Amino acid sequence: MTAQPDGLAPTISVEGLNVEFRGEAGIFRAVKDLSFQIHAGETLAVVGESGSGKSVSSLSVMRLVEFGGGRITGGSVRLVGRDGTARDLTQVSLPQMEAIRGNDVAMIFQEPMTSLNPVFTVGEQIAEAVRLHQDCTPAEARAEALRMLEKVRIPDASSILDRHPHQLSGGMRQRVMIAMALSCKPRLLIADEPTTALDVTIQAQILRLIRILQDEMGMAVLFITHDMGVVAEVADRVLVMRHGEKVEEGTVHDIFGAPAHPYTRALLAAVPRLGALSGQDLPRPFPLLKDGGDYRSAGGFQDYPAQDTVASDAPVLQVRDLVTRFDIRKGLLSRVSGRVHAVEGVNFDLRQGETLALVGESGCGKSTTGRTLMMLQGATSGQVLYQGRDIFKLPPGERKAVRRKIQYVFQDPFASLDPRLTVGFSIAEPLLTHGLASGRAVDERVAELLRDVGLKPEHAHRYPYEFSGGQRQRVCIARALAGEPDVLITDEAVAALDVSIQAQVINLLMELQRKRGLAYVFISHDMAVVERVSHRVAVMYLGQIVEIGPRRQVFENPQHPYTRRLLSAVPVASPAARNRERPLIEGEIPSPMRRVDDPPLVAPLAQVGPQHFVARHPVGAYA
Amino acid sequence: RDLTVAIQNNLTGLDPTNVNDTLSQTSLRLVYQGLFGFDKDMKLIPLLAESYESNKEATEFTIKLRSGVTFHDGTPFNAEAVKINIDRLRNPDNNLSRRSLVSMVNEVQVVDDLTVKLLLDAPFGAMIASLAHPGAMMISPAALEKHGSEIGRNPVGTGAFTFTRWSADTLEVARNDNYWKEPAKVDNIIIRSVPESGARMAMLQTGEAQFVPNFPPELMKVVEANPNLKVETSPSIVEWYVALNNNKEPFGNKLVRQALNHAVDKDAFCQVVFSGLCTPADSIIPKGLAFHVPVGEYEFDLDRARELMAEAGYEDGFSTEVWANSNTESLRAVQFLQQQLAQINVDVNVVPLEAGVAAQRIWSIESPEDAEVQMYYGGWSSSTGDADWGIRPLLLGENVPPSMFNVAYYADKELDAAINGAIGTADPSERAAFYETAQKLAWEGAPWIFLGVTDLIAAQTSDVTGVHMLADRGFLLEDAAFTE
Amino acid sequence: MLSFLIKRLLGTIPVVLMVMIAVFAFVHLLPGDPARLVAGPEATAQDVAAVRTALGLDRPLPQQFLTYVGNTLQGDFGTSLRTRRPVVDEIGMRLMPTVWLTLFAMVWAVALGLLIGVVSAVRRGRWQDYGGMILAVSGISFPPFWLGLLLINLFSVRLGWLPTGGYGTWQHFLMPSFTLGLGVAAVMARFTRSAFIEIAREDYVRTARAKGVPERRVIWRHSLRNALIPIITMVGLQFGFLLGGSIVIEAVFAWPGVGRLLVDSVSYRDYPVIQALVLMFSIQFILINLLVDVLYVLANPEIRYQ
Amino acid sequence: MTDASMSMDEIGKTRKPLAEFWKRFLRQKVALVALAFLILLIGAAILAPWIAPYDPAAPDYVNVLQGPSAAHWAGTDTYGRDIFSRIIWGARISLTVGFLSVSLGALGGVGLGIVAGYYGGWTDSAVMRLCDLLLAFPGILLAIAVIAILGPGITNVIYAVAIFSIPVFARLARGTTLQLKRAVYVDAARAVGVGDGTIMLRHILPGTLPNVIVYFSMRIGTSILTAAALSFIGLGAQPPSPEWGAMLADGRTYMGVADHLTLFPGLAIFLTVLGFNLLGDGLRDALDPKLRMN
Ligand SMILES: Nc1ncnc2c1ncn2[C@@H]1O[C@H](COP(=O)(O)OP(=O)(O)OP(=O)(O)O)[C@@H](O)[C@H]1O
Ligand SMILES: Nc1ncnc2c1ncn2[C@@H]1O[C@H](COP(=O)(O)OP(=O)(O)OP(=O)(O)O)[C@@H](O)[C@H]1O
Ligand SMILES: [Mg+2]
Ligand SMILES: [Mg+2]
Repeated sequence: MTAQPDGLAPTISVEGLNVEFRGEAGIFRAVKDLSFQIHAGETLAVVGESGSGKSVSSLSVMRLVEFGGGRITGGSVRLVGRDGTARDLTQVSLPQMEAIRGNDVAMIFQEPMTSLNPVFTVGEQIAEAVRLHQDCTPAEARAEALRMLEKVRIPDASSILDRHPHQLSGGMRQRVMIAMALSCKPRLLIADEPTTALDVTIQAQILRLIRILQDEMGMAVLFITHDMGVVAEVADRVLVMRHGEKVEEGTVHDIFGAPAHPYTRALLAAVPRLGALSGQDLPRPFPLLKDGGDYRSAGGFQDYPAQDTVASDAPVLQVRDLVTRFDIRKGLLSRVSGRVHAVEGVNFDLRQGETLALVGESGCGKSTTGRTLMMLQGATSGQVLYQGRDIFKLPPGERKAVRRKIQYVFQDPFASLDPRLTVGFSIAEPLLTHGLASGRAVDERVAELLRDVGLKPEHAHRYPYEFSGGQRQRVCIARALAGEPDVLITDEAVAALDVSIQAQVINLLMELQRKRGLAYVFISHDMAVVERVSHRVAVMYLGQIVEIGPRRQVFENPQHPYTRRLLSAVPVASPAARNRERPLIEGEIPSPMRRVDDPPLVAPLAQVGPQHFVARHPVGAYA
Repeated sequence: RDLTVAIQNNLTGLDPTNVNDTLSQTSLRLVYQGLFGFDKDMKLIPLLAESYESNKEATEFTIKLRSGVTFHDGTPFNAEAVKINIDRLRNPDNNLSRRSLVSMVNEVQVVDDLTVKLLLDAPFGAMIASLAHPGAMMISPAALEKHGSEIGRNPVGTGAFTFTRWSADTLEVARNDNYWKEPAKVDNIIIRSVPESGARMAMLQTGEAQFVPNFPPELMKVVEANPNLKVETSPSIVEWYVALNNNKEPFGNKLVRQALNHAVDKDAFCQVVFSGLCTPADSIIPKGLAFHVPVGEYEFDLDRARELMAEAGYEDGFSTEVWANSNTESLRAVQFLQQQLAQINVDVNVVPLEAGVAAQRIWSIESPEDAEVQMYYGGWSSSTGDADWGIRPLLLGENVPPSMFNVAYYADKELDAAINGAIGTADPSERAAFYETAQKLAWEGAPWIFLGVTDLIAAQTSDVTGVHMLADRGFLLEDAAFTE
Repeated sequence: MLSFLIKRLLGTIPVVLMVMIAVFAFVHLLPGDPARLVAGPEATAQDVAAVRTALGLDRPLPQQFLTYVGNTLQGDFGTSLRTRRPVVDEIGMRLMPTVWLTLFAMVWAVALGLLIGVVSAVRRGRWQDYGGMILAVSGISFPPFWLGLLLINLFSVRLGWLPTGGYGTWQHFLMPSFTLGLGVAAVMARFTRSAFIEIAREDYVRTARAKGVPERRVIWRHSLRNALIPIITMVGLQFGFLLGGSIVIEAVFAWPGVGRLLVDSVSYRDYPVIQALVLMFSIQFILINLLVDVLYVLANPEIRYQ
Repeated sequence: MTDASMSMDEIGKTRKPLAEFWKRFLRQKVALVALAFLILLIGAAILAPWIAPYDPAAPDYVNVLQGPSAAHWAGTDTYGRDIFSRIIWGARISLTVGFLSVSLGALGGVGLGIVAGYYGGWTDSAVMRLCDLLLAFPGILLAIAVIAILGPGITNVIYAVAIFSIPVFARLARGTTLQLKRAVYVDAARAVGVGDGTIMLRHILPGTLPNVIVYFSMRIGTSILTAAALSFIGLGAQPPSPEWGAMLADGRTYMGVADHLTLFPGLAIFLTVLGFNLLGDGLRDALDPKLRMN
């Protein structure tokens, strides 16, 4: 299946690319002398730590970096267009670029939440891309948009078509972005973390979809990711970046089999692998490089013991029959035409020092559960007890105190930081709000928190837009930790991080758990990470928990068919294991949206083992 | 051809007995006529009347009517019509705002078809002048019957023009071909209200309007420079003055009042406020009114003023305030006064008053003791063209607000006697004697700071003749014609 | 949406009642006796009293109020104290000229304002930007009477192209609507610029470019739609203001609109006309506000009204 | 493995938003020039007794309506008063009225608007209907009411003009608030336990400011002209105290005869409004951290 570089000219060939940002602190060189080529049908994966210039390079290829204040100061980007002519994109005028963008090159952006225009329906946005580059009527464009949405396996695609981005979950938005980029069948597809927000099953679908289109159309793909499993799955060749420079490039087999550069080796070492903890009950931090982690000093890895942090059985947080629904209104009369059953009869306890992972496919209600626990979203019914008290019924004064104790790391780091405030101030905000520190102490605490999450103290007075995606995520974690909470809900908190930082942040979270007995609700779709961190796992599907139990039980002895499917879809970080046949979802993709008079069936879970419960009633496709 | 006249304000209604502003009244002269009226020199002339006689005591007036006159709707004009009109106006139940013009009439007798006799309950020498007022113009009895209270929107008179239409800002009338005099020479007259003086000027320049009465003096130069336009100035019967509240110290002191009169340079006043189109006052009534006599001059003499002030015990001056309507011209005038009086250490605070507020604080007070006014700047024009209405409402001791307009709260027995004496007779020479006395007394007593009598300016295109301004700021259009 | 509309419309009833109470209290609190003002400068106390009775102003206030509310609810706004014509006629014949003038002025002002605003934002910091600003500032600080007279002098007196004033053909609209709209255009331009700058760097704008959307469309469709909220707010407000009639422009161009009527009515304390006008203005504002809220939702679906 | 690609070497300090704002503002050159001009103007107003060449109220009937000359830079008016001196003195009143009234209006209006937009529901309805009420009341009526209640005087002009401005600022702030309160970062602040008041002040208010500033700087000109209109109905500054708007309106009858009567006060208003607009742009840019890059 892999298209090998033959005699033909590469679809894209980048030579000596240099990109700069001019700021007050002088000129910042984000990309230095970068060169690579991608042939038709070939996939180049770009990996590297957060902030290493991956996104900036790809934006430069699109000539979009100029709109963000950057400048291409050298090098060439030669692209072979549809018509077969090669052009240096750095020399093309911006109006000429308009015809090239979306048509010859398309891009999927890293931030799904903010990359869609909030005022247009997603259908319109995809159809526009179609119409711009293909000669077709609006109706045809719309049909094409629908087809693309179905291709990216969005449930209930025809109704999604008319929804606005804010009504979609993170993963759904990401799929919309993908549909938009693929709709024009570009020569070169740049995918910047395209599957970060997606659960493994959908991720597998998308990766397959890209692959199929690639084969059909001989599309070249530049695939940016930090998930080595995905790299192993999709890449023909891999390019490793660091500090704006290429450190290593090679075929996927070479890179995984015989990494030459120490940095590459360190990177691979940090990759979480599913099954690493099989046979063990307790979570265990990632092994990290010794000596503060300089990969050149081959000091070997520091292993950590498993940690047992659950001290008592007394729960800090109890969720009882939680239901959250959204009414979908339609028409002039704004009648409720349907209801999204985002959270439906969810029950769980969380004990001090415990990590409960919440996994499930995109749109199954994980974020909504989190937001409801945070009182950011009103619950339709049910109770949430913190230390035995119903938080929905607290007087305002106590509510504030409880808010400090339960913290949330939002799924979308960029959107959750006030663009007008320095990140330092955002991190300091909980401290100031709750009077936890004052004066100099605030600055010190902020610096400490930044260091804790792997950033530098001086980053405090930067603004959110000046960070890369992973850096912002860490800022958000720092802010959540600032209030010294008891319960931390992390919504895909490490999804945007490169593996090394991810390992670090997870170890940090676990260390805090050890020291302070923090309890986590860990929302994630990365099963390997979930395996590392969690004591217990809850699997959500269509708003309901279909299986909940100790992590070892759920992972090694999955009872619900959906759990089994989820586990089997996890990509393995080894090119040898690729192209396995995966079970694909067949038929109608279930949607949490239902008619008003048609609530889903909710029944108590059946116990199948110690603390291990599973749904025996039909949920969605699983009867 | 049509004649377009650009005026300043909107007309307020078309029932002459029930409108109070000069512009509406004067515009209605196109459609309506009274028993008497004024010529362009503001001289009283008979219109629908041919002549009149009165008894010595001025309590009986016999009026002979013109024959062969019909209203626009064909109703004949006769004594019966006069009776209906005057009875309607004087009937308190009708609540017509011009009732006071004929409220002294006790009975209207139809002597014959063309003779009426008015019987008054008290002598009233100015009766005929009152009948010349537009408020006493004759409305078709048939139309009154037909339209009732709607007559204010459907005017039917005997005038040279018949009513065509009245909208928000435009009154249109058409030539009355059955006019009892020679029919008018223009087909239609359109009276449009254009508030901004610059815009009225522009209309003249473009020929959209041919006649602009009450033209602002500031723009004289522009008109004079344009060969297609001309201006006509004539003295008005509007006199400007500052009433000094005699009930308030120090204005109760005649010396102070005279000092103030000496402290104001009237020539400068005319120059600054009216661009020179004004004449310093030489009596309490303007020259244009019947029975006016020039009685003197308070020459601009600061030394004399200071002397008088010292004599009155105010060598160090005093502070006071002057009230004025809040329009540009009045403000200009009071600012001028402020400067002038400052020369004799009188510190004047200018208080501009919005129309409603002025009505409240000056005219609608409950009793004279409540009056807060100290100095009031204003102008007066006697719409009857007679000395009576120029003096009595303003200076008769009992005529203080709220009943009338003696804002000076001036009460001088001799003056009162002279004014009342004049009313008590219809004999012109006797009246003249009374008014001469009154004017002399009032001038000497200086209840006001006498300022000036303004000139009227009307601008027109050069191809129009026969359009005139009247001294009371109204206009005459009946003889309008285009030269060609 | 419809239920929202209905709810809002029902919600206006108490507001309208409040307006009625407020305006009644208000006109009666104003210093100045309408009878005196209507009777004219030469009226004697007797005349004034007659007028007062004729106008029914001698009745006790509560009684006057009840009559007012009762009549208003029946759609009877009374007769003007000053002209003695029905208030409905007085307002009726001036309403359309005001409405048309406002519409004319708004349309071109919003169009021009958007254009200048967007150009200023896109060419920010360059001469186009400063040019736009100077235009806008001129628009707001040129007193309208000055501009109006200037235009009249140029187009009517010098060139003879346009009538100096009055209400009639489309030529009559040009100068007044220009003068009236200039301030709006100025405000629009500044607002558009500001809103636009906010939007220009959003991620979704980048997405649009990445799709290959031409720059023009990126600006006029993708960015502008998002910048609309403050713009709509402003359009709504200005529209409301203009519908109140512009005293100065109506005076300069002899435009028979409600602005002059209001001024005349206030200086004559013509209670029924003032009351009816204020009631009308408030209903206009409420309707426009409602429209603005609806447009908010259309412009930005994230905003929802419960 | 800290991120070494950062080349910032300053020691991190949690700068307060205000300090950040100042730092950025000081970089706006055009705005600084505008600020300097306005300060100059304010200085001139304060120092009017010393720097004005003539007494603004002293008439000179020999020299009425003179055009600009060496003796009278901006000519003389109908009383022969020196227009230039009157403009300098007039700055006292006009600037005070223009600035204070709009500030009061903005303060009240933005506060109300944010609260209304943020809480929504009946608070929103109540505030907005109140605004409708205020807007529906024609300006002159309100103004006359103000005299009726408070009596005439310049302070009351300020109140009156402020009252006209409140509903506009309220609407404006509410519109943006409706949009901003949906932002995830507002949720994030709420999740951290930040109170509603602080959220409005810290996270929503700055977002509304760009619009508010734009309107503010435009509104100053309008206010100066409104104040003039008010002084004509007897509510404003009392003659002969010079005031730009009143000078303008006063001079209009002389248009075509003595244009300098309107030209110079008009110019004064224009430059002031321009100054405030340029300053406003600078402030608005300083509020927007993203703009640092260009
Ligand atoms: N608009 C900008 N202005 C200034 N610096 C920027 C800008 N955009 C990116 N950078 C800087 O450029 C560097 C490269 O950023 P880039 O977004 O390419 O990182 P990345 O490799 O995509 O990281 P991640 O995996 O976290 O997304 C980072 O250090 C970032 O801080
Ligand atoms: N404001 C809203 N209005 C209507 N539907 C909503 C709204 N917010 C979320 N939903 C719907 O609720 C469902 C659950 O969304 P949620 O954001 O909780 O998913 P998620 O599990 O977090 O998914 P992801 O992993 O993609 O973030 C989705 O179908 C989504 O479309
Ligand atoms: Mg990136
Ligand atoms: Mg989510």
